Amino acid sequence: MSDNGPVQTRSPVLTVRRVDAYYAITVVAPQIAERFRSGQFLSVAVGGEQSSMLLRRPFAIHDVKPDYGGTVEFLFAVRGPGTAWLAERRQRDLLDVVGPLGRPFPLPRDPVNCMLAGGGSGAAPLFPLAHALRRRGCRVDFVLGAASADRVFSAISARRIAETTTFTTDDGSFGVRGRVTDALERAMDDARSDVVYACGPMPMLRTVAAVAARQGVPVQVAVEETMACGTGICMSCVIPVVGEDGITRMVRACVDGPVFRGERVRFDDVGTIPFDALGAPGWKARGEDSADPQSGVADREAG
Amino acid sequence: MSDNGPVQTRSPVLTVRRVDAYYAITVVAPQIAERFRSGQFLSVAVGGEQSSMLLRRPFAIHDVKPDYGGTVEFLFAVRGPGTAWLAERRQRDLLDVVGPLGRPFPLPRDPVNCMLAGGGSGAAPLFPLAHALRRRGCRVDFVLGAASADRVFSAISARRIAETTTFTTDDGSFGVRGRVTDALERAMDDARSDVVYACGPMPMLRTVAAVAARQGVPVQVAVEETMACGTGICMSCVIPVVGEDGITRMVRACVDGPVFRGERVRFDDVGTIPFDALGAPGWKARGEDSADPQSGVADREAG
Amino acid sequence: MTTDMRTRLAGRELPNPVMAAAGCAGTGRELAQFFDIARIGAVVTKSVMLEPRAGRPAPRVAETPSGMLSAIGLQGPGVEVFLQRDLPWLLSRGGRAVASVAGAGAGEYAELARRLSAAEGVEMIEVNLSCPNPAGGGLDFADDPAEAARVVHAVRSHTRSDIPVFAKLAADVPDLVALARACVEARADGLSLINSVRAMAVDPRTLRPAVAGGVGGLSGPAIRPIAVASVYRVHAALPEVPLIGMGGVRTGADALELLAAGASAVGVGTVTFSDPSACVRILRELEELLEERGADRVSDVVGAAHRPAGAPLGAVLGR
Amino acid sequence: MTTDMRTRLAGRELPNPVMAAAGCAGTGRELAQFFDIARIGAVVTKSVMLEPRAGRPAPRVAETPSGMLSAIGLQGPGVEVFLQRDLPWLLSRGGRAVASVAGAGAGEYAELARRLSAAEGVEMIEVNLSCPNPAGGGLDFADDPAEAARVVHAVRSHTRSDIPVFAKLAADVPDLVALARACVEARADGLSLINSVRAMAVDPRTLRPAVAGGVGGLSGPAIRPIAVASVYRVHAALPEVPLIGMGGVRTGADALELLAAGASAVGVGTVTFSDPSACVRILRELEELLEERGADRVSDVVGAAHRPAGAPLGAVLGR
Ligand SMILES: Cc1cc2nc3c(=O)[nH]c(=O)nc-3n(C[C@H](O)[C@H](O)[C@H](O)COP(=O)(O)OP(=O)(O)OC[C@H]3O[C@@H](n4cnc5c(N)ncnc54)[C@H](O)[C@@H]3O)c2cc1C
Ligand SMILES: Cc1cc2nc3c(=O)[nH]c(=O)nc-3n(C[C@H](O)[C@H](O)[C@H](O)COP(=O)(O)OP(=O)(O)OC[C@H]3O[C@@H](n4cnc5c(N)ncnc54)[C@H](O)[C@@H]3O)c2cc1C
Ligand SMILES: Cc1cc2nc3c(=O)[nH]c(=O)nc-3n(C[C@H](O)[C@H](O)[C@H](O)COP(=O)(O)O)c2cc1C
Ligand SMILES: Cc1cc2nc3c(=O)[nH]c(=O)nc-3n(C[C@H](O)[C@H](O)[C@H](O)COP(=O)(O)O)c2cc1C
Ligand code: FES
Ligand code: FES
Repeated sequence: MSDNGPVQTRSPVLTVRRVDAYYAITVVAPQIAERFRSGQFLSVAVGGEQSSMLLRRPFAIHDVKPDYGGTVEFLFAVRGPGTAWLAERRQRDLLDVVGPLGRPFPLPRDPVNCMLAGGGSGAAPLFPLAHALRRRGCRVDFVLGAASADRVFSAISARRIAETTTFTTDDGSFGVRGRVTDALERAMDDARSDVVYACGPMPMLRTVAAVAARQGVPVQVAVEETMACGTGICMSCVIPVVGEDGITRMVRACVDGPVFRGERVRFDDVGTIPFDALGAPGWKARGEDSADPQSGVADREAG
Repeated sequence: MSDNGPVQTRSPVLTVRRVDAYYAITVVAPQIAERFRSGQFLSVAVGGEQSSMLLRRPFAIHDVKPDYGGTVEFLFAVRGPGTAWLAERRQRDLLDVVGPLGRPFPLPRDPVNCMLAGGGSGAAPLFPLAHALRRRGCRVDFVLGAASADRVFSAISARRIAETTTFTTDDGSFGVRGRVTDALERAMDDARSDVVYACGPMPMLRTVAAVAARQGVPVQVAVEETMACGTGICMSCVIPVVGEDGITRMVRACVDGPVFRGERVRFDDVGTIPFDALGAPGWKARGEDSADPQSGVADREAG
Repeated sequence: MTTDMRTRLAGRELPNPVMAAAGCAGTGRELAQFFDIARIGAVVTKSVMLEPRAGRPAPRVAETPSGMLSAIGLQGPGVEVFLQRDLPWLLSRGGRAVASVAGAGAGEYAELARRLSAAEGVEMIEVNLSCPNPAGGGLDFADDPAEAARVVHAVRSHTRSDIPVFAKLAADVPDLVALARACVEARADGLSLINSVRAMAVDPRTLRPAVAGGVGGLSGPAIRPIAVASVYRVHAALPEVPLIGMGGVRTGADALELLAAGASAVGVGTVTFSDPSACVRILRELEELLEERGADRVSDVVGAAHRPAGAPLGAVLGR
Repeated sequence: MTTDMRTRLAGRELPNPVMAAAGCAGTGRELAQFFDIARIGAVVTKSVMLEPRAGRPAPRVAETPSGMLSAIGLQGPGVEVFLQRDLPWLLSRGGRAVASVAGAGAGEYAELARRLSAAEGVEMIEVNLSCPNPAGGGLDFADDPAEAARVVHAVRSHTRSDIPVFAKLAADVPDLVALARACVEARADGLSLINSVRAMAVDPRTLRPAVAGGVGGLSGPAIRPIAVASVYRVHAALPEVPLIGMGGVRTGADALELLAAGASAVGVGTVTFSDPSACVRILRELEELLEERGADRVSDVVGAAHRPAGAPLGAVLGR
């Protein structure tokens, strides 16, 4: 219906590849490819028409190519029955895909130094971002972490794109033993980072945001919340975010995010309704404008 | 657990073929093949592990071969989502199959003349029966009917096995215009049939049973009732059948059938609880033995 | 043959009987990315409350077999923002708006009804008597016919007289038919059946309740047979009362099931989360099914499952 | 580490908590073709009545999303045949029999309980207060706590004192907790939750009810979240009362969900129709899950979902 909004397509599978602990599926989806900007995700119906699995599965878009009119790739780890079903897809199967969804990463106007930090499969959206940043003349550095070597995401392409790449694994099987956030501060110093982009589990994002705050550097985080619709209609994916007006609102990760300014996300209060959030029990309206839960979260300039 | 009871197997699909309006699936299932006797059926789980379709789909076993240790073939028309899913199976997919289920056709001890009457896909169980009868030296004749030419079941193999074959179609597109039962009496006269075997929709079975009764010839019918379990535990598939003791019982088509003596089935009362059925409202127990709903339905000698 | 798809609900005519159910259509804007919202019968709004409301903590949803458990807690911006921002937008796109209302007591409901029915363009009011997961507890009016009647009466009295008031009930109440009757006696013009069903899931990894609220509402195809039974029972008891049926509608055939059980219109809820254009697809499928059956108009099949087997229905439908 | 799988139900010890639910195990003979019935905790019989009973007309079942609608009408041979034929066979195979009983009034229930508990080998009596589809109507005791209590009291009084009596309740009753309490006050030793849920389907081809009875009972995974909520609520209200949880259990993880909600044993019903060896598979899966979590015994996880997040449970389960 609109030209840059999401579309729903029946997309043929072009390839299903195993990449270490992950699967990579590429589908032909010209309209999604054409609209895509880095940071956005797609959602896939799983299990076929008579599936008992009602909800779509969201995945970050990892790569977009012009082949066949436009293809889109996503990577995933098998986690439950939905991803297990996806891993069994074969070439030419049709997938019901909706995308691109969510707000993209804001890109800096100037050629600044960008630090990209990713944990596990959460790193996926950083790769198209890295390419976009490079096209703008930005310096790109990576810190990628995972539980073990086979879960480090796209190490080779990271090395190809980035000025420097730091790897961390929990078990020390690859790169530095430890967590992304252990290596981040040092990497940022070395790279003289002007801005940080981060994707991964909520606790990692929280620490990355804290590190960036300490260094006085802006940070953009892409969050993962349980999503029922991915299109903004169900209100299942909310997290507490502070608006420009200083008011905390429960905003939808799927359409108001998944990308937020790190300092705006109240990480410590994720999974709660902060007492001072708009509309929290006991909260009192202060005027009509601030009562609009959408206002004040639309700012997303970076750098 | 027992040597001739049904087994549950994960069977690889060997072939999926289109045969006119039907699909034929052959699976490797040595234990089912080995136990099979004609008239029995199998049941297939549809839609995969996360399917919303809870119930197995029952299909008559159409053929059994010794290849790969033992294969089993069933034929089906796409009717709803379960059969649509089955039609999309490919070689090497695994199917969850339970079989063989139900009581087989009783075979005559002597080499008598056997008339086999089938309607649509309901004719499937008649083919292994025909082979078994031929091995016993019986004469086999077929009357096969369907809505249209492409729904006449295995016309060629019928011709190969049988002495005579009569085809009927509702639209006259193949063989005689009309119903199986229109052609049956004449065919029985011509073939001097001593016994009739029939499979197909309930109204057809009713008429076949009436024709056989008129001619004073025994008749075995294989019924199709909605089945939830196919193994005798749910009591969903009951039809009113008169026992040897003259008492009508609601018996399970899946384990007490699907093959019954035609004159024992109260066709006119299918879909009801006849007032004189054991345990019907108002019915009074006449003694302990007759109160056993299983007794009296075990006789199944033919010819 | 084309079927006349118009349907009447207590004097209001809708171009077709497929509605987006309350809380499952966002503000309308989100769905409008996928289809023209003017094409469906109506959009029922997320239940509007007087004040902004933050709802329940996350996780708010969990997937269950053919269903979904949710505990959103009626998060919303409040009536003011609805009237200033959401309603005008819906109308500007040619959408027909049914305003769902929820309050902490009869007074709040009445106030909402008054303000909403005073606004131009609200087609009907749906009184949500049945949401199982308000953040602060206390929306269980529906357990008590007298309390429900009081709310309905207050709403009806404060609603512009030409705007029908529908009471939305849950299926898991002590006595659905008694409750329905009480609402109708309190002058509800019709009933919406059903809301989600009280249910729960435990995360087998953490062994803790899967949604933060503990108990939530079960919706989606899993509950369709409960919705069909509810519509059937209420239509049998109150055949003159127009019903909007909902609960697990995924296909046109599902919509037909609810119409045959006695609904004059059908709401599509959870399935929109998995198929954003579900409403228009279902409308198209329903239209095809009705045409195949030779139905002249939607009302030919409304309540069909109640007619004695065979004769009149068979005649109408040419079978 | 191996988990001790034994579970106690009102003084009875079962080797493990997985039971075949009433009406879903036939006489035991049919399932014994697929697995050794001595391996599961117990086999609950189809509800036994005094006289043979023909049940409802066909069609008796319809498939629904992740569920099944059924209206069997308690077809069965009567208590005499059960005692002479089915019970001895079950015992001869080492099966543990829980006798489910259903009658037209407290007197019949009591008579059944007397005869069944006098027989050697019945482990427990389950009082079916909740079957929604008796052929003649009238089994709706469960809608009224006083009536249910009367039946339970009569059964308890006529049952051998060492045999526990469990009352089986439906979820869709006016007040489940009140009903549960009434049964316990009438000296039920435990409760079985839940029976199938009143529901209906319409055949979209004929537009007639899909099962002959019209309304039937919905069972299978679709209702699991309703079962979990019921067990959770009753366990919260009556933490000392042993519960047998059932409703849509398909996997070991599902069984674990019900245990965590508060059940001490779990019944497997409808899923046995689609997977005849479901009971033993579920038992194996449950055992693996408990071992992964480092549970010493089943009771470690019973009611786990009620404990405050984090501490004691986390400790027990080593997470
Ligand atoms: C915006 C976004 C982007 C994502 N991108 C990726 C990606 O690029 N690669 C990748 O491997 N995974 C990604 N995830 C996580 C991915 O969606 C889940 O791993 C997947 O849904 C699991 O489905 P399942 O059926 O296999 O697992 P189950 O655990 O059985 O799923 C059950 C339910 O929980 C939801 N769920 C489970 N895990 C998550 C999770 N981590 N986040 C949100 N919902 C979850 C599922 O969607 C489903 O509704 C992303 C999640 C979000 C929200
Ligand atoms: C003993 C027996 C043997 C059969 N043999 C064959 C065969 O060899 N070839 C063939 O094409 N069909 C056969 N059928 C019918 C076949 O089982 C149905 O066509 C099939 O189950 C339809 O499934 P569906 O999901 O495609 O259709 P749907 O109509 O969507 O099925 C919905 C439900 O109804 C049941 N059902 C639908 N049609 C029938 C039916 N005719 N009989 C029983 N249950 C039904 C299904 O099993 C399922 O539970 C047999 C049925 C029985 C009972
Ligand atoms: C996430 C979600 C939010 C809902 N919000 C509302 C609401 O605000 N008001 C209301 O009356 N019903 C609400 N409902 C109930 C639906 O309108 C509908 O009655 C119910 O979900 C059954 O239909 P379904 O199975 O098609 O979803 C909500 C349901 C869901 C799943
Ligand atoms: C076909 C069928 C027959 C049943 N018969 C009985 C019965 O005789 N007595 C009883 O107490 N429950 C009976 N039940 C209910 C089950 O025991 C169980 O409580 C219910 O189906 C929920 O569990 P499930 O979802 O695992 O099937 C029956 C259920 C089905 C589906
Ligand atoms: S997932 Fe539905 S609003 Fe975000
Ligand atoms: S299908 Fe279950 S008893 Fe026959």
